[in-house]
Amino acid sequence: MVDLSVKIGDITLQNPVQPASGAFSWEYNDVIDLNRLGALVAKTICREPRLGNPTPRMAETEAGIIQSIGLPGKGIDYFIAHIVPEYAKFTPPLVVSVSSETIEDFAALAEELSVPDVDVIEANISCPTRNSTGGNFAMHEDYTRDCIKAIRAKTKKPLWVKLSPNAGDIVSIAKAAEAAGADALVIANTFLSLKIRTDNFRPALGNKFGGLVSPALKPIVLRMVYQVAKQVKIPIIGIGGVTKAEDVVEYMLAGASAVGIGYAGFRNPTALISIIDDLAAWCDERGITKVTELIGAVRDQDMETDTLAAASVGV
Amino acid sequence: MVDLSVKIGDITLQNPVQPASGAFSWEYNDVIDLNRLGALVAKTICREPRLGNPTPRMAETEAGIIQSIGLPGKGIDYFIAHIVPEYAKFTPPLVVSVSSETIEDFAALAEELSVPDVDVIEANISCPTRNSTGGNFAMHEDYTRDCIKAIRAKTKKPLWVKLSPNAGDIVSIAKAAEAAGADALVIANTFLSLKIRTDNFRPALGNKFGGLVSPALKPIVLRMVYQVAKQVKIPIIGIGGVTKAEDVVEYMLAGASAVGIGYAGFRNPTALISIIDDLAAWCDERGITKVTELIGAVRDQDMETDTLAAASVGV
Amino acid sequence: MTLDPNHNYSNAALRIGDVDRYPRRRVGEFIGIVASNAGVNDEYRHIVVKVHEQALKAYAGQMFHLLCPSPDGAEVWMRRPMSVYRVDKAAGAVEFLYKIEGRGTRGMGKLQPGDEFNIAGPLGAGFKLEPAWKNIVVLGRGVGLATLAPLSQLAAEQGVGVTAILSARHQGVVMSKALFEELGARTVTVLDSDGTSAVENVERVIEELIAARKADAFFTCGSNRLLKLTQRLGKKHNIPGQVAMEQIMVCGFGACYVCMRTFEVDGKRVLRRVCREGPVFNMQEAVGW
Amino acid sequence: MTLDPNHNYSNAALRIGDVDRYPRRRVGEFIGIVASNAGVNDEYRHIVVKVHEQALKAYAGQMFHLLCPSPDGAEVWMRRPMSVYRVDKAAGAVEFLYKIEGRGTRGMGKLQPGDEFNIAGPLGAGFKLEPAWKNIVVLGRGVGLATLAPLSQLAAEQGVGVTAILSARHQGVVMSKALFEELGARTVTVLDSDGTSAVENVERVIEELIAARKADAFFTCGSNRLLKLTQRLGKKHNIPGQVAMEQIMVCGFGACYVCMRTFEVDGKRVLRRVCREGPVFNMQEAVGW
Ligand SMILES: Cc1cc2nc3c(=O)[nH]c(=O)nc-3n(C[C@H](O)[C@H](O)[C@H](O)COP(=O)(O)OP(=O)(O)OC[C@H]3O[C@@H](n4cnc5c(N)ncnc54)[C@H](O)[C@@H]3O)c2cc1C
Ligand SMILES: Cc1cc2nc3c(=O)[nH]c(=O)nc-3n(C[C@H](O)[C@H](O)[C@H](O)COP(=O)(O)OP(=O)(O)OC[C@H]3O[C@@H](n4cnc5c(N)ncnc54)[C@H](O)[C@@H]3O)c2cc1C
Ligand SMILES: Cc1cc2nc3c(=O)[nH]c(=O)nc-3n(C[C@H](O)[C@H](O)[C@H](O)COP(=O)(O)O)c2cc1C
Ligand SMILES: Cc1cc2nc3c(=O)[nH]c(=O)nc-3n(C[C@H](O)[C@H](O)[C@H](O)COP(=O)(O)O)c2cc1C
Ligand code: FES
Ligand code: FES
Repeated sequence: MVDLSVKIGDITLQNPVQPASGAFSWEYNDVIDLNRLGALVAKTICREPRLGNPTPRMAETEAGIIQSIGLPGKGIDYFIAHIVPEYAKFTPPLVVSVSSETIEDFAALAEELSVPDVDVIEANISCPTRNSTGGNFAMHEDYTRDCIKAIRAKTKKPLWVKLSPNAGDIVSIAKAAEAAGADALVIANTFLSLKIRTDNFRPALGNKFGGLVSPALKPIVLRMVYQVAKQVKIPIIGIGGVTKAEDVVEYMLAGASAVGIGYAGFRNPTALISIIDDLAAWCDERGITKVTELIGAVRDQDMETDTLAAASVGV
Repeated sequence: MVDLSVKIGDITLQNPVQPASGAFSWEYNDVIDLNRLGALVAKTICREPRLGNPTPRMAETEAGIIQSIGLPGKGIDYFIAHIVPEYAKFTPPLVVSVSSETIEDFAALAEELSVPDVDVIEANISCPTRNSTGGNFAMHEDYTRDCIKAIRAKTKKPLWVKLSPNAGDIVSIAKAAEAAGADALVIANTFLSLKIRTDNFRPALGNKFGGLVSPALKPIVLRMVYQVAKQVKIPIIGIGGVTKAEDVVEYMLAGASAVGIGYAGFRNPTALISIIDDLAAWCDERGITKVTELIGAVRDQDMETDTLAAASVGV
Repeated sequence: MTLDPNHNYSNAALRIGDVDRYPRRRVGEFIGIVASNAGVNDEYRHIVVKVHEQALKAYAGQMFHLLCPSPDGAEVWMRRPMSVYRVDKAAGAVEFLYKIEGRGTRGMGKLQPGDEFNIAGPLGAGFKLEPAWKNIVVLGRGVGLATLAPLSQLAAEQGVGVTAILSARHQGVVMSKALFEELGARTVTVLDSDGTSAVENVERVIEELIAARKADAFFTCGSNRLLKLTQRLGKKHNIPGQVAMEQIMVCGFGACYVCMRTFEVDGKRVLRRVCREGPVFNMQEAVGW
Repeated sequence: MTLDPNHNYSNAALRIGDVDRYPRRRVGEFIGIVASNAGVNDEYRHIVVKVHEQALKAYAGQMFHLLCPSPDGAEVWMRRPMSVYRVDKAAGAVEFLYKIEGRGTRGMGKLQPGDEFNIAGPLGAGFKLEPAWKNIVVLGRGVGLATLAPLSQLAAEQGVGVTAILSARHQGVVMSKALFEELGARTVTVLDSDGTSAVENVERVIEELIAARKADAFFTCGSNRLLKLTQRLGKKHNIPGQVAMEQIMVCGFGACYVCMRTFEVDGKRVLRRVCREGPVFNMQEAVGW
């Protein structure tokens, strides 16, 4: 039986499968055994209570959904007092995602959230629909560096940084986060999108813009994970379009140490459990004894191709 | 019967539906009546003959295809001598897409291509798989400005600029292209992607990276078109995931004056014709007499929503 | 043609007879088997799905989240919420009454007896009957009646009298009349076609029921107009009520905050999750839609 | 269950009997009707599709690009190329012989008589018989035989003698033997199971045919080993040949440059499009795969 455990810095996950922030809550315990997950990841929390964005908050598109929730929540005090204890009833490490519009507040929030039952702080610097003028530090290398540096100074908890797929040069941003003290990178959040209804000419979402979620996006995010993995030393958690065990393998081959799952758990509430089981079976069938063997194991140095070798250069 | 004609600068298209560069050739004439299209758009041409990338050049993914062709072609001399005359047999304007790795050569190519039978120069500054070190000027505002300025200085033909969806801040790049003298913007090229085969751990494409093509991407590109349309005065051609007449409408509502189609024409070789017919019928049913009425007609100022109004700010 | 499973997705759903390895479960993902799926009238269909016993815990007002098969070879991306119409414990089946609206329900309409159908639930907080209520009034329209129907079952079990006011466009689409009557409810049909569904007439019917002490509580679903009416009459006569609400959903069990509706509680407006705090809410708090 | 059309896509495909508004057409998008679709042996299936008369122009070695229905409710994104196996002008049908490999062909396998099937073609340059050739040798393996089979029809029409060497794993999967013989070809079956498919034995068979002046040209498809062998023997005896090649395709008619294979022409390596310059190529120029 394969050893599925992976290490993200000092934290050991019993397996590389965790939920994605915002697509999960302790209420999932109604459906699956949360103690089987690699980690528990709470919905992004902000300082003040927030209602979130106007409805409708989800619309289907041709090949996926767009959603714009707007980080609703009851604020940090309620979160620490009432929600952290709900998660503390389970054994996997608790990752707490946090967001703010100013660097100072971001760091202060991280500090306040560094309570014993919280195992990891995930800095969500990439919510695409939070606010058009702030909160999305991951679009810029400098903002990312400054923000992560400030947070790092205020907490000793392992610090994961969630990046944005909407950034043009994710490698530089990833390196900035690493240099500023991130312990791991979470790649990536959702793609900023728009749907316009042709029946009434209006945006389909109450917030106008939303994040696109679709298995179709996996090849883009996978490319980002691959590029970043070649340039940083800290572990990567790949998020985007994981719907089956082979997708976990694909992300790990590209260089991820673990994956996060959102959409698949909506479509199949038991998906996270079956993906863990399927991953173990996949490894066992191939004689892979430690899942960590897959990390970065893509064979990209000896491409096989059946046309002219130096083809891209010209005749 | 609706008037489907649109103007892109000084060029009038009989309708807003044109093929996307690289997904079309005069050989399509075997299948459909090319004289019905809004424009003819040739495959991107480079100075020297190029073989293109190693095979396989296409792989299916969960929700679309990735492809990496590598701009094969017989070079500019052959193109002007033999391919332009093939296109000249048809009535719609001919858009010639061009690419180079240096700004000087780009401008020189544009000049050489400014022959009578060519109606528009499309500067493809955004091919994601051309070369990792050059040719993809559209990732940067400055490169875009310098490149388009140089081309503008060398040709009086209408100049369209094809942008990259991989750029982080497409609005700035669009404005740079406009300021440098572009007559229209083509938004956008394909998303840089990767697929790794879990059976042999190898990249699925001979070139490793490829461009993702999928109807799933429409919401992302549509968002870009919408954002750019609010900030520039020149017309926009929207490209990405158009597969039906309603998609043309959606792009036009967001601010595009026309659309380009790639994938849909692969799936249904007669799609461009039926989309033109369906678009006319769609307008006729709604009493829209000029398709230009749709351009930028999104109703985004009076959102209707059934939850708390100022919800995103908090309770 | 029966579709193969879509191997892009993975699940640990329970099939009939499976041992549940997670007995603390309150909500399940189930792969049921369609027993029948037939048209009820011009617009509505009725599906019976045999399913793992865990699913039979569903009660009136709760819902399932249905993974509708594709009607056309393109994916249906999200589940569709449906109220449980009836739980047939003897047959080990849950039943839904549904209207074909779009792609999801169109795919559902294609299911044949013997086909698999993946459903998740039971979800949400359903109707609650208080011991003090001896006679209730149920008012519904359209598919809203699918949500209200099992209430008559619940009421029958608890010896509560039911008057069901069934509103419809015309006689051809009146629904659930038989089911209500079978379970001992008195039904009143009001139609657009003969004008009886007009608010004034329905108000008159209700006032008569109130006068006759047949209205200890109101239950409604599927019509904003009926909600407003019963809110007004409830306030006037101090009669409590419950309303089942709808909203677009993603997760169905409280994680995503997509399914919000506005409520007014003690003069303050709040948002609540239709899938978790609802779909059944205190009628007087609902703001409507 | 017959799937509805996927309304995300639009087409102006021709149905049987439609007036073609674009008579200059050489390639069509057609919506045919499946007449039959049945297993031939353990591995292969045979489908007959009634189709618009424009599609009946297809000849040996040409292909169609098939929009396979989804087998599982997720989209099948690209068409699948298939050689035309037979054109039945009298019945107004084109036929394909196919092997179920993956999702596309699996979906194709689910088509029922009466179902619609969207096919585009005929595409590419097929086999050409030169007037000087009186006797040809056809060598194929697996689905390659589907490509070669219509050649026997062509040869029969032009009074050319055919020897078909059919290579297979075992007797159970020998294909098209009946079709070849029906059209007057002599067949030689070589099998892995009894060792007769070994290169040395096939070489011996061919050398005998050459000696008997029964080999004016070679035609092959579906086996790199048979290609190499006939290239070698062709070079040795100065016998021309044609090979049908495969490659992953997107457009199918020359626009996308996805379907490239390498050829050696006058000592220089060049790339050619399998869908346009091919799928049938001069055997001596093919580099193999
Ligand atoms: C708690 C609850 C109980 C319901 N019970 C029933 C029932 O018993 N019988 C019945 O016929 N219908 C019921 N509905 C409505 C049913 O969910 C919609 O008719 C169905 O989702 C439409 O899906 P579609 O794909 O056919 O239509 P489409 O119009 O194509 O759906 C498009 C999108 O909108 C969403 N959507 C559309 N209408 C609704 C809606 N009213 N509520 C939530 N999402 C919606 C769908 O999820 C989908 O994402 C219920 C809804 C809720 C919230
Ligand atoms: C000119 C030509 C003629 C052919 N004639 C026949 C025939 O008569 N009968 C027959 O059974 N098969 C034939 N093939 C092979 C057939 O196209 C593949 O078996 C089929 O595409 C596999 O699709 P799938 O979805 O079932 O398999 P998958 O393995 O799921 O296909 C995955 C992807 O690879 C592509 N692909 C896989 N194998 C091939 C291949 N060999 N050639 C091109 N694309 C491929 C598919 O298009 C798809 O994108 C022919 C191929 C070519 C190029
Ligand atoms: C309904 C919904 C809510 C989300 N909320 C959050 C959030 O609060 N914080 C965050 O970092 N990401 C959030 N995300 C993004 C997910 O964490 C994840 O990055 C995204 O869904 C892509 O993964 P997937 O393809 O597996 O769904 C949300 C996504 C969805 C669909
Ligand atoms: C096979 C293929 C080849 C392409 N070649 C080019 C090219 O040469 N130049 C270019 O600007 N874009 C090229 N593209 C991108 C298309 O023009 C277009 O931007 C993209 O396909 C998105 O549109 P779609 O969603 O309609 O396919 C190519 C796309 C495909 C699929
Ligand atoms: S649907 Fe997710 S919280 Fe209600
Ligand atoms: S498949 Fe497009 S050129 Fe051959």
